[in-house]
Amino acid sequence: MEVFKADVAIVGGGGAGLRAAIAVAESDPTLKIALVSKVYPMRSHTVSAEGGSAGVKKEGDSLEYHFNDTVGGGDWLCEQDVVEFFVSKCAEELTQLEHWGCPWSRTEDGHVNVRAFGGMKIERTWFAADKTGFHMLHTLFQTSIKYPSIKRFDEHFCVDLVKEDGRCQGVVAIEMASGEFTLIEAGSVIIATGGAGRVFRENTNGGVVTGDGMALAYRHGVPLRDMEFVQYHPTCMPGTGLLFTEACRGEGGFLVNKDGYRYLQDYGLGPAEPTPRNKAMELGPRDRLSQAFWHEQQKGRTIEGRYGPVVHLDLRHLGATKLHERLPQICELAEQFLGVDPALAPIPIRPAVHYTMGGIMVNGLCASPLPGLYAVGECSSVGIHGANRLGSNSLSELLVFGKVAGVEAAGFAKSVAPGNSASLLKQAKAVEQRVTGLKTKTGGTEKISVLRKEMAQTMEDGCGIYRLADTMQKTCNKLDELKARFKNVNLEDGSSVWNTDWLLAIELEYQLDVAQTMAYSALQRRESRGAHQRLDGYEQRDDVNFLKHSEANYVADGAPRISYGDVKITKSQPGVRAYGAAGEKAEKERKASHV
Amino acid sequence: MKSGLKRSNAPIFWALFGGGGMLSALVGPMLVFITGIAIPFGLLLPEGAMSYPKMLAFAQNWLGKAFVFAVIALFLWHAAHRIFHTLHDVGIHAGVAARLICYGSAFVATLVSAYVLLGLGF
Amino acid sequence: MSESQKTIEIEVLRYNPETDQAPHLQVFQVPFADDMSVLQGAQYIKDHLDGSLSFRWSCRMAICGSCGMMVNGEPHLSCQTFLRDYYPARVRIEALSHFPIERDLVINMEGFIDKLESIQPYIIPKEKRSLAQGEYLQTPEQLNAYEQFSSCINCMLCYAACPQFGLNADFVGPAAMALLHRYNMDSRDGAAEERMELVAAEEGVFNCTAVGYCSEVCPKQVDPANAVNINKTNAAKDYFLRFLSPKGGSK
Amino acid sequence: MSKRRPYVRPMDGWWKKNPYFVEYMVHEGTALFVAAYAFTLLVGLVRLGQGEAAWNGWLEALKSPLSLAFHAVLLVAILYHTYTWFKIMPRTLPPIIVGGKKLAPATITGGGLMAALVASLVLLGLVWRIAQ
Ligand SMILES: Cc1cc2nc3c(=O)[nH]c(=O)nc-3n(C[C@H](O)[C@H](O)[C@H](O)COP(=O)(O)OP(=O)(O)OC[C@H]3O[C@@H](n4cnc5c(N)ncnc54)[C@H](O)[C@@H]3O)c2cc1C
Ligand code: SF4
Ligand code: F3S
Ligand code: FES
Repeated sequence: MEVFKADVAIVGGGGAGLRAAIAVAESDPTLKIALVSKVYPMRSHTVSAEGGSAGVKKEGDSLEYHFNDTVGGGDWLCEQDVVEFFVSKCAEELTQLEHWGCPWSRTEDGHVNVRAFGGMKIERTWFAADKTGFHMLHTLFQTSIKYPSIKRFDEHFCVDLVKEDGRCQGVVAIEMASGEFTLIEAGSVIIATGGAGRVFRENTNGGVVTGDGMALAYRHGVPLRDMEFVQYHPTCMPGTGLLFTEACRGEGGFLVNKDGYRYLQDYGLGPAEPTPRNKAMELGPRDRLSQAFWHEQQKGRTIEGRYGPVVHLDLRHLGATKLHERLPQICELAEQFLGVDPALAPIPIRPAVHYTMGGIMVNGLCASPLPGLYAVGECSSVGIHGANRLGSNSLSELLVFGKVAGVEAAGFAKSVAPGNSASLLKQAKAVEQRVTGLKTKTGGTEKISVLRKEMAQTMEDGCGIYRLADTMQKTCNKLDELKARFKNVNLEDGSSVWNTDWLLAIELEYQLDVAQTMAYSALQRRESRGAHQRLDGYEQRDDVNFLKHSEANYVADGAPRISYGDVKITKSQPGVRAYGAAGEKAEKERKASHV
Repeated sequence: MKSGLKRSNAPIFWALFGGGGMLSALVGPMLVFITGIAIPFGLLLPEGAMSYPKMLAFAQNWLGKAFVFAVIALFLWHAAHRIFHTLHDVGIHAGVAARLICYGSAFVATLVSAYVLLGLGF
Repeated sequence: MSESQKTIEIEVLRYNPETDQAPHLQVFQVPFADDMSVLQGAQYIKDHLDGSLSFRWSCRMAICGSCGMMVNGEPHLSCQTFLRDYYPARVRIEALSHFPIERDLVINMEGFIDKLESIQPYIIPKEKRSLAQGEYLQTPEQLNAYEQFSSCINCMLCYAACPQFGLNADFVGPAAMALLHRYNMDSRDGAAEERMELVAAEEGVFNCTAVGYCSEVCPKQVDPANAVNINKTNAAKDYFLRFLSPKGGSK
Repeated sequence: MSKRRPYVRPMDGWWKKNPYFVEYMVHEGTALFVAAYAFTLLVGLVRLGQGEAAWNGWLEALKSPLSLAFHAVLLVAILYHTYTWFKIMPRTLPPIIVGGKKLAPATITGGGLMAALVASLVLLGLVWRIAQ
């Protein structure tokens, strides 16, 4: 087995992993960095983020506003001290990216431009046309090339962590091109493997978003926090789940039902005005918008499409010129996949799974309870998204906490003595044997594609926009069953070179673990908060019992054990989450009561 | 950046190729028409337009000389460059030999035309 | 599959280095729907007909650049190429041309990555600026000068389209040149001269014979042929000017 | 030991496999005709240098039907060269900004063809004057 000795190993070459790698390299150029990614970094799913990245920029905006939007948007399940740190660093990090070459869209006088985004009081979303994630990722990737201390392991698939003396000391990865194993020894490890949206059927996520890192940490005893909070994005393509960015609404798009009626005004988001107003109507938060869709469907006011009910995203009034200038990628998507020209016809849309708010439990410095193990990005739960993430906060999270994770992991790596290589190698060989067993064993009868489909369907059924105890219970049972059936899986491919059948099986096993944490955490949260909404007697938020983070703990060969942890409240006491005119009124009242 | 990069000498040939390509694109068809069709067959232009005294005078004039030289030499350098690359395209990488035949003949032709033009006097 | 279900034949170039001497074609019958992409066709094969088929994909929305394939001999992103444009005829999919095949539709792209790294694809600032000084000012016009070249998704369709790259794998090639040009044209950057060394080298722009097919197939309208050819002029200028000025031009 | 064995496909006959490449080869092929024409002129020039009789012989040769056919072919080929030369031009020029907007490729190609037309007419006019 190949062995590489690094100071810091980073699993994940998306926005978070790359930012962390650069931070390590800049903090100490003598540290050796191993950057492991199962796809070439620029293929990571950060690439598909369209809308933008939040950071206070405009006159009249303030850190306090950004803080309030984030904490309120997260239904007060945020770590407020972490949010405070986060909002204070966003603009600086986005400026850093500008210095590295990110082609931010500009105002006429050459400054970076900002746009409106859902749930944000003031325009503070930095954007690069409608390819923000693409430009951020490519900028980070290309900048990372500048640092000789970053050794990339592209298309290396991480299959396990190695632990010794109670701390994480490296990772084991498969070189996909050869099927051979590599042990990367490291003083500290950062997991930046992204979200897990593909455990659901209809989702906006790329094929690689399978929760690998979450499952890895979880299996090594690190809790997954707040996993029941899964964000549905309200404007997705029926069938494929592909996303039409929130910027469509930021630019002034309307959501209308089958009668051409802007139905959001019926759900406390009004009044309906012709131009976008922040935190109202179409610019309300995602959970509310997705929920409104569900209600419209119950009322029979949605439109029947080929893939089930849809509503319309109407952009026609923006005009062809503006559409092509500000939303070129949206126009392209609609035309190619749906045959719809947004300038001439409304786009059929529906909600789809988009983002996992929860993840690997870490403190504000990205450190997990397992010494030497850090996590950052969508796979982590650093505490800024609470029960519902605001669009454009997560790209900023990658930068702000990517840097933190890098600096912290570098510091940790320097503070520890080198590990016992012989013992680590022995562990890695055991991992190799176990993982290879999956493809060499015979006599299985289950097909991974079948198991994967059943998993995605049951997650959709039980953990959708609205949830009920009995369907969630069914989902939990089904997942238990699928895990049992996975043991009997049969691979069609026993080869070594680019054996994707094998890798998909490993991913499926990760996904099943992550899905379980979501379903079990959801079942046990008997309240409605943010993205977790119940219709079985727990329709209200319950701050007495559930102003708590859920923590899913791994139990070998069993269901996860769910425990609860405190939420850090500093300046913002839980209040009513109100938007539109009601929200403005509520805010005035809050202000008045403060003086 | 990779070290040990060797600067390519292509710009010389490329510039000649480009010049010839542009000149032939601009006036090539009309020239062919004039010298090969119109004058020999008395279409549009009188046959006498290319009579010996007229052509001699033309070739003894500075500008005329330059024009004739440019046309012959640049056309050939253009063609040589393209043909050389096409040989490479179809898998004939004779290298030195192909290079010699293509650019060599352009070179010889250039010399010959210069020699004749100068010999015609001013 | 019900009888009324329409099907389409997808012919796939298969290659398994452990068992095959050379690639060979294999035909699959795939249920057809008119909104189905070629990628979805391949996924159907993998999920239902032959789990050993290997190919790269991720975003499904033409932005990650993973899923390039030859579709009936032309380079395409399989996620935004639709079976309806071929139905009812058979479609043939193959690994991207001009690259070594690792397995089935998976090519070896290490050479491309080396090229990408060789062009110094990052800002080397003209004048340093601290974070406290805020962003560099860049007008929409200045942004426009390079934006097109910055939208390359590294899908390598242009390499699969470029015969000169096929004939000489050392040629830096269209996408890497487009990226190089992107940085040279960025008002914040000051290293155009350093990058000129590669432009003018034997691996550089003069391998291009202006075939132009690279730009034709580019799914993001990067126009890499333009970047390559503008740099021929730049390299030629540099070549001749160095005789004029003692300092002019790169080494 | 790695089981990788990357397979490199041969390039034989690549230019036949795609209509785009066939067209490319055809327009590259126009170079043969450009060369042929240049050689014809070179022969003429040499004959001119050899004196009046030689020159007249060359002129006479131009009048043969074979020469006519040859020049007709040259004309077609070089016209095609002109067309493709300007067709590629938008890809080879730096962007031309007019009034804040990039000039459209068709405009550049059109402009090139116009320039060729003008140059040809000027040439024709000059020859006309010489002939008088
Ligand atoms: C369609 C879409 C649009 C979005 N738009 C926005 C937006 O406008 N604004 C915003 O703020 N957020 C947006 N988001 C969310 C945001 O893009 C993501 O949360 C964020 O990009 C995640 O980045 P990451 O670095 O954590 O993970 P990713 O970019 O997903 O990277 C994960 C990395 O981990 C690697 N990896 C995973 N598993 C393994 C393994 N087993 N072994 C080795 N490597 C592994 C992968 O190769 C990859 O490099 C959007 C998300 C989607 C899906
Ligand atoms: S230039 Fe175009 S075709 Fe080439 S890699 Fe970039 S996006 Fe793909
Ligand atoms: S196809 Fe190749 S030859 Fe040049 S114009 Fe494009 S790089
Ligand atoms: S799957 Fe990402 S570009 Fe096609």
